[in-house]
Amino acid sequence: MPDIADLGLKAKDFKTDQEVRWCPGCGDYAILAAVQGFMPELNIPRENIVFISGIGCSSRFPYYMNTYGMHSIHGRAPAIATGLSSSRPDLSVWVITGDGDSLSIGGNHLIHALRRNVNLKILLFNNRIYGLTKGQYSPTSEIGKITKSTPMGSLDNPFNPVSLALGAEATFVGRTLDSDRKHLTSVLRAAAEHKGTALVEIYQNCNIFNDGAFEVLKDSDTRDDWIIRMEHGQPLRFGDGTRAVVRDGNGMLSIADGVAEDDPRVVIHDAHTDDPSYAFALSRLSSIDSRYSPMGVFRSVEHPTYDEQMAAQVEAAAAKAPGDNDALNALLAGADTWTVR
Amino acid sequence: MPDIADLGLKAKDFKTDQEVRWCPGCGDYAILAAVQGFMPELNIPRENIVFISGIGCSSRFPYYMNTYGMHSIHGRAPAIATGLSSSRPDLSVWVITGDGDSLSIGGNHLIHALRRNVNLKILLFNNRIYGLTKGQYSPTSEIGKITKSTPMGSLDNPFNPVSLALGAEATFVGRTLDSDRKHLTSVLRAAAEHKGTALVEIYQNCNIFNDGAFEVLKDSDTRDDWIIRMEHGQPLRFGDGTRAVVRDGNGMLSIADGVAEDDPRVVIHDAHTDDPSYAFALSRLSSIDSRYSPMGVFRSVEHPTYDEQMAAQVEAAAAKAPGDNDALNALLAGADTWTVR
Amino acid sequence: MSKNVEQLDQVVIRIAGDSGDGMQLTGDRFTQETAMFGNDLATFPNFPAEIRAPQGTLAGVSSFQVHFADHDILTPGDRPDVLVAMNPAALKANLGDLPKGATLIVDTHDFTDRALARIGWTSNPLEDGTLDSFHVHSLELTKMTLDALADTELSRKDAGRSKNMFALGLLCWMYSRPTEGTVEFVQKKFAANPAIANANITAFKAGYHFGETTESFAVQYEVKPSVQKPGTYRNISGNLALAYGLIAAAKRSGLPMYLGAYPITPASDILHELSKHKRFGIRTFQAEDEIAGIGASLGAAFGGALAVTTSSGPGIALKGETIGLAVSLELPLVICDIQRGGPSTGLPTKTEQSDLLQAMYGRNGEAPVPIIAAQSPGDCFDAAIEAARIALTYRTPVFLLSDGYIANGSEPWLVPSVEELPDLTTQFATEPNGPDGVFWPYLRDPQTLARPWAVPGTPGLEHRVGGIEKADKTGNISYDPDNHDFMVRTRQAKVDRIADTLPPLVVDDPSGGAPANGGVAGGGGTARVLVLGWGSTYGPIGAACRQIRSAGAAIAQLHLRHINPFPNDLGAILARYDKVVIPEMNLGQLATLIRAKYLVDAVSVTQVRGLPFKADELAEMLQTVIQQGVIEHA
Amino acid sequence: MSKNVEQLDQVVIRIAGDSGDGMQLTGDRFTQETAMFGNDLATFPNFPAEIRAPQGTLAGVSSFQVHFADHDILTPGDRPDVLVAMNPAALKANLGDLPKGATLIVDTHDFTDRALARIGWTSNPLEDGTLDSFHVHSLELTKMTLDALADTELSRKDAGRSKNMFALGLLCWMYSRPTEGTVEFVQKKFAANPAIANANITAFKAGYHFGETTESFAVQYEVKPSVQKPGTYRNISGNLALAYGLIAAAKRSGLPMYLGAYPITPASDILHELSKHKRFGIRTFQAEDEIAGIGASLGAAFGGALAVTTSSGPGIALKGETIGLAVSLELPLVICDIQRGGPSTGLPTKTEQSDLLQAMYGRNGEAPVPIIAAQSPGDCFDAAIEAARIALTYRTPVFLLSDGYIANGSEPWLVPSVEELPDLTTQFATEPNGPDGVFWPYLRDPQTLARPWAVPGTPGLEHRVGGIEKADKTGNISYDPDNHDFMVRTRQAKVDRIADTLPPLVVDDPSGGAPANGGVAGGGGTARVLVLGWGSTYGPIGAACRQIRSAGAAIAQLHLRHINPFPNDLGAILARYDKVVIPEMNLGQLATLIRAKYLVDAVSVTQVRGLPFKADELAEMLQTVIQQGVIEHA
Ligand SMILES: Cc1ncc(C[n+]2csc(CCOP(=O)(O)OP(=O)(O)O)c2C)c(N)n1
Ligand SMILES: Cc1ncc(C[n+]2csc(CCOP(=O)(O)OP(=O)(O)O)c2C)c(N)n1
Ligand code: SF4
Ligand code: SF4
Ligand SMILES: [Mg+2]
Ligand SMILES: [Mg+2]
Repeated sequence: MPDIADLGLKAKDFKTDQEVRWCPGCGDYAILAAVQGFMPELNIPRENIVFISGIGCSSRFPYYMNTYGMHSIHGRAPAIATGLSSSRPDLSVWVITGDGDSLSIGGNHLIHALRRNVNLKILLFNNRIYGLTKGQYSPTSEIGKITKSTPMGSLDNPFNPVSLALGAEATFVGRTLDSDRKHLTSVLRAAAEHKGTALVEIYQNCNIFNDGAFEVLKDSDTRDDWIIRMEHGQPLRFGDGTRAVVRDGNGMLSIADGVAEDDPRVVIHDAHTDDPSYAFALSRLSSIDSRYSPMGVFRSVEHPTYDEQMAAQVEAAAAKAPGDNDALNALLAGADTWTVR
Repeated sequence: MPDIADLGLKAKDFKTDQEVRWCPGCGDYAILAAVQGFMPELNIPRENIVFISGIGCSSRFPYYMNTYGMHSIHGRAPAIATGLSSSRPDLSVWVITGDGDSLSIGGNHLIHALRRNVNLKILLFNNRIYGLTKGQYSPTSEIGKITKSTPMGSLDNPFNPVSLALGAEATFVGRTLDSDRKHLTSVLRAAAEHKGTALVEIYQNCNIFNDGAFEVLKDSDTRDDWIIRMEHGQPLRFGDGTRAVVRDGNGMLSIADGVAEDDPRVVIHDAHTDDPSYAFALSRLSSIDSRYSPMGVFRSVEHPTYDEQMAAQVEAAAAKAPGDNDALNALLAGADTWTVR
Repeated sequence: MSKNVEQLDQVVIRIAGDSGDGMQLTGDRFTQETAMFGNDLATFPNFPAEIRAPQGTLAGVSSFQVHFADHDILTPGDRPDVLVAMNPAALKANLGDLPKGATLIVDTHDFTDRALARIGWTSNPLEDGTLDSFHVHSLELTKMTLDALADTELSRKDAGRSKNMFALGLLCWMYSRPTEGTVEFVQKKFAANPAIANANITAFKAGYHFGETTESFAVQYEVKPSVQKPGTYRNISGNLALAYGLIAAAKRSGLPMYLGAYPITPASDILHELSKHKRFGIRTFQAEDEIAGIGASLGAAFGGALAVTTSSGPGIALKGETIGLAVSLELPLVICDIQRGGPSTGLPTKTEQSDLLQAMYGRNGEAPVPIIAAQSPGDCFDAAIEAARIALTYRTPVFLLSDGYIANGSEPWLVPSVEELPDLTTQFATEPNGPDGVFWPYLRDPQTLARPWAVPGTPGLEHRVGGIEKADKTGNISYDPDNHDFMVRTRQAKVDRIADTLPPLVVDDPSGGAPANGGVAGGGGTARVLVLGWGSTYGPIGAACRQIRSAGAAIAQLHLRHINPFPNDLGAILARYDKVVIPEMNLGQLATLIRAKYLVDAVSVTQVRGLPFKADELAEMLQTVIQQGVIEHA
Repeated sequence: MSKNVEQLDQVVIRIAGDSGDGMQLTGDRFTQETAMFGNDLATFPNFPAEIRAPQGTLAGVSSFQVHFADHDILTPGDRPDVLVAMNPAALKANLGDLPKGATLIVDTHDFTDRALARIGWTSNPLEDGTLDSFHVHSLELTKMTLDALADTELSRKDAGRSKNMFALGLLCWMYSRPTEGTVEFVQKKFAANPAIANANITAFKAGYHFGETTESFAVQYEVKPSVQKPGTYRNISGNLALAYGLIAAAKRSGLPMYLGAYPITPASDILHELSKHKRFGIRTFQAEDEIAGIGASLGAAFGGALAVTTSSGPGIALKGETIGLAVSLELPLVICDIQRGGPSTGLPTKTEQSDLLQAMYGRNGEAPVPIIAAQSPGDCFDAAIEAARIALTYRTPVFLLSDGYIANGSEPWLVPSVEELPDLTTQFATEPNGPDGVFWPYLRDPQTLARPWAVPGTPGLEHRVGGIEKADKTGNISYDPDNHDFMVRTRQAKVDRIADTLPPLVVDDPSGGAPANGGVAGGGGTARVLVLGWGSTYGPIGAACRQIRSAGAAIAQLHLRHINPFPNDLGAILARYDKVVIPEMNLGQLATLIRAKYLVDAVSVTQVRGLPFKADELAEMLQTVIQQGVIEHA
């Protein structure tokens, strides 16, 4: 991390004059504050940072960030950001999206951005509901969800965004919580440090249409029982410390209670193994009511990034034979010409 | 399996009068023959079977099946088939798609069909190339692929269709090979028996634009070394039998050579575990040049299907209060009416 | 004290407050009471795109306008006679629309310096003379509500929430509205929470009694019921009527309905409504996007359902490619476009008519799709049935155009009886139709040019269809040049033939005297200018014409339900007038089609403000045309 | 033996065979030699949608037609003077197009009963008199090729593959074409495989010598070079010229180019070509679909690139919503639509002009996009540069329309020098432009109404843009009704103003005498009928007009490069003629726009056959119009 002193940016430097228009109590406020608070750490001039969003309550985000920004159309932000990042690798490009924006209409762009490993930081505000359109169920809503569009309950199995991302060859996947500023910031930091596409799922409360979706992870009485904090190199113990993620007999991951200090079955978290199977297994631990939620960085591995390689090909080609006017004149003429006098 | 004698259908009953228009030598011919050969086994009247495809060489398939069929538009077959299957649960609906059709433009519809578990059988003809448009790289092409659109080599990491499907909550995922009719048929059989969405990846040779992509799995000298045949309940041994899939120390799957008869590390294949982590781990064994390719059924678990549940809701609602003319008249009038005389 | 009662023939009331203040609900209730009372009415809800825009800001203001009268009316009214403003922002945002002498009821509770400053008011308008030209009632609505609820357990915050009910009570007294309905309604709505229910009812009654007792309201008003066509009436919004129309169409066609849709403002409510009525054999599928929504519908159509997809502009744009496939497959499909402000995301909660040319041309190749438009909230019901009729009869996708104005607005509606609705019974193909027992999916009905609809499950009719050009009759893939030319023209001809089944157009021109060059069908007047319209401008155009006529001039009005194809008699009618004027909430889209087809120098009168035309503004513009004959093209 | 040489002024040759027979390559080579020789020429490749349609079937026939002359020509010709048929299917599929007396060169090798039966021929046309009205050369091309390659190691199968080269050799002799180019070409192409290279060269030479020596060809023909404008020429196809035009535009604008595209016939070759030229700072991105393709381009445009997206009809339909966003963001973006047969998947490898109205209206809301069209293969180069100029100058998406006919067809092209191409230098915003140092992204240039282009990385100009309606100047979200109306009209005005920068139109009417009511700019003739066209019909219309003129009638031709906005002088020109005829390969899309805008009773002459107009057929249709004045509307 470059020395923050360099630019001396402050959180307030990232605020705009636009009035924030989320409902009072919306989890988006906390995320906005956390991001604005974190930005100075990047020590990147504001003009080199771009926030691109789709459509949704969450996607209003760019208007509130005093950087370059685009509030695009529903689901397309990853594609638009791919074009920007791959044509301008010098920029720090952030994508803001919701669970409907990124996993419903935008699902294809998301998984392709992940497999390409374009240098994007994607913040997925998951409130398990369509907020802006006033409360239909989303691809992350639990089965049987009663909403305006599903009066008898929804029928589709929800996506597990982390599992989906890992199935799509993601090189970085993290998860955090709107209300835990410290943790949120730490995951943003890890994502920012990652070269390539980083997906950060942020559990976000929509207090109007899906209030309390993540309450068990927030309530001080229950949260420690259900949050599995992942720190690279640390054992996956949680709760009072006797709860842990272990490898059972047939090698699968599961939760065990009352595990002894020295129990060899306890899994030591390794976010850097190249085989995504381990991170995938972790992602399956949590139940849809978000008990046993691993929080932190599931996976973070270095692969070549799309934008760098694209730039490299352009440079290599130019190095081999510069694309000057003469070159272009020669190209236009081609091999077979004839002259009329 | 119902007794084939019942309808007494034959493979030829499923042939149409349309001239098959694939390139001589195309792997699609073998798949067509295998499917036509398998259909009678279903013992379903032809009029209750529908084949729906997108666009691509492979997507010409429905024209050659003497059932109901639709050659739709690029990438949309899973969505169209979802509408048909969820409105007509009485039908046997099959989707024919290519790697570009299903994983490039159609990726979103595919993963949503999988998570919904609509009763569809999706046959993905994976030739790792865009055939119909004359040879651009596809989302399953290996990195560095030189094609018309990537003269300096492609940059994107390919999708592993099996991993992607498992990340998308697929309840059935299988893989087979165009040239191995017996195996292909066995996987079709398993898919047909599965209630819900079944994805079958079929490695298919495009002898014009990507010839030999799966040669190592076909060449009698090499295939046994690289194909890992998966049979539920059987140990994952292959090659001369001393090669096997084992759980290594930290519980991950890997390949071991010279494994003894009684080596406890050898994995016994279980396609029915509800946790997809195991199937996912299997899907990661193969290298992109398709060495170590598990073939057969990765995962097959029973979950409620979307079409049945949708029908159930409609029936439940009607049972509670039939939707007859009186009911509709009452609905139109509503609670607050006034009368003008 | 007893008060004198004054008779009015019509009143326009607007209630405005924070989007959190329940203005829409308050308006709905007042409307219901008014409807029950038997007035004719029209409403106009107007709210911000944000769910809960920030309190006390101009952006956060939500309003509801209702126009009711003892005679039939066509619009929610241009300028409110009465404005109820629940806070300073609501006052500032709506002040501009008030005519001199209007009545203003203001809740003074929030008129603090901070609140005023926040919206850029340096002094208090209640004191600085800003409101001199209005009858102002500055009331402590919030405080009175709190007082009325003092001895409940409710927190001040919760109690304060009932201030809208207090205001509603006051209005009900002022205009002698019945109150039982509201009491019942509240009891039902908050059945789960009696405390809240009682609080609301108490506040409602307190407001009513305050009106009775306070000095500040000297007179109570009465608007007599309007004389309407006999029958049973209800109040209905456009989206509800459209949903009901689709349900009725399904019932009358004997087909199961399948809706594939993705939520989008202002169309979502149709999905919400239809999802409630599974008992009628209706399946609603919330798809992953608009393309999957229409795709699933098309799949269901192939399977024999009455297939429907609903969306608004941006979503319709995404459906273009699949609509082209539907044209090529020749399967029935009703595509509902509830238009909103564009381009792009535009103004999601505002109204506009700017998708007409997208509906007409928004896909590749020659892909004609019939277009029909609804003209008022209640009319959405009939329009939906007509769209289904065309789709089923001609085996074609059909566009049904509505917009945010009529979708959310409401009016009294004469409730039809299902048995008397059009019979849409549809026959599937059951037998081979070709030589020696083969089935030809593209062998057409000589009359309608419709192809047979053979659904899976029918033995012997197995067939394949697709988006590649197909041979006439057999439907097999064909690259033959002449066949392609033939098929392109035949698909067009099929759509054009729909015109042959349309009833004669009816021109509205009450002016006496000799009919304009032998005009017929209502056009029997002396008017030299015809106002041609489509969709939700029906109300404003009609009201404007009335103003012009009562001002002594003659003007004829014609409103189109069918835009593609145009009715056969349209050309002759247009030719009868010296001038044709086309008001639209776009830059002249119908005008483009009319000019191209009939070479009539139609004059476009356009406004693209996200709001319906104001009748008096429109009347003025029309007057200019009648006088100068021309208005510069918009 | 020595042969006599005959002079011809022009010849049309068509080579036809199985799609596996290398007909396209053979045609290309003959074309190159002909170009090098200095004839004017035009080509027309025609092939099936399948990669390798089944051998020996009509569906599998692939053909290549080349028209070359000693004078300038406009089309590949209507009917071949010479047909080379490599198998029975090729003969049957093309026979219909042959004029009496045409020369037929047939490879008899495949004329077996089985092969004949397969295409429904019960007797052998070579013997049953079917071909009596032609000069038939029945030759054992395959056998002669095999003999020529007898002493190579090649299998019969591989050797047989060279039969197309044998045929090419024969043709080169017949028309006295140079041969060095082909020999070189083959050596390069098969450098990796000398055996194949030699086989092809041997076969080629064998064919040439066969011509020299055989009795059956008594005469050798000569077509003298045509006199063209001095300069360096090459042969070029439309897609190649379009790609080159884009590269040139990038170079002249000083911007990096970014192409976001998804493969689709017939546009894919532009992606292929541009991906080869990274050295010029060109990035090509093969996206997951068309929406991502244009999305990525739009992102790159935001970042300061010359952004391009390429597709055909179905893909363009998918881009509609994003094009609307580009209109709202007001960023430069060149959208290339290489049109093909529609609707839906339609006829992927055939040509059509049916996306014009989609380009004009295919998105939600009022979203005007400039449209320019290319009229010939070489013209695609200039059209691409003009599209880039408009996009960059006005900060707007621009449609560039081409089609399968000119995309794959080729013609001689006068190679320009980069330095003399238009200067497209573009200025990014560098300074705040608003009060006290703020930046207003929607403060417009008073002349062009273009907004400033401020790219990320520029300090002090940080700003946010989006698809929701925005306030004039500041660009902040605005729901204000008047602002919306203003912005809608301003976006339209910006596009309309492009017309002010367009050069005067030039009407082609060589007829002498007094100019039609004082006609100008080339319209100085006596013609009373104007043929108006756009896009690839330029050649056929021009050729038809020549026929009509040489038949003694006068007719004027005007071809449009700019379709939106129309040039300012178009209206006046149209008014000068008694009749305006518009030939189109659709159902009259330009006619619709012309009629709507100018109320001119333009007559549509349409064919939708997936093929270009035949000049003589078109001439006939035009004659009818000139005589009867009217043709029934298509
Ligand atoms: C093409 C298109 N389809 C649909 C919509 C309507 N729409 C806007 S946001 C949204 C979903 C919002 O949910 P999510 O992405 O989870 O964001 P949230 O509001 O919950 O933050 C929808 C359906 C749209 N604006 N554009
Ligand atoms: C909307 C749209 N975009 C692009 C195309 C062009 N196209 C047709 S098939 C295809 C990809 C074919 O690859 P794949 O799906 O792998 O099928 P294959 O031909 O290899 O069997 C493409 C890009 C199209 N027909 N429609
Ligand atoms: S609706 Fe929900 S997500 Fe949207 S702003 Fe309100 S609280 Fe936040
Ligand atoms: S191109 Fe490839 S996939 Fe297509 S038909 Fe030919 S061999 Fe098969
Ligand atoms: Mg959400
Ligand atoms: Mg493929």
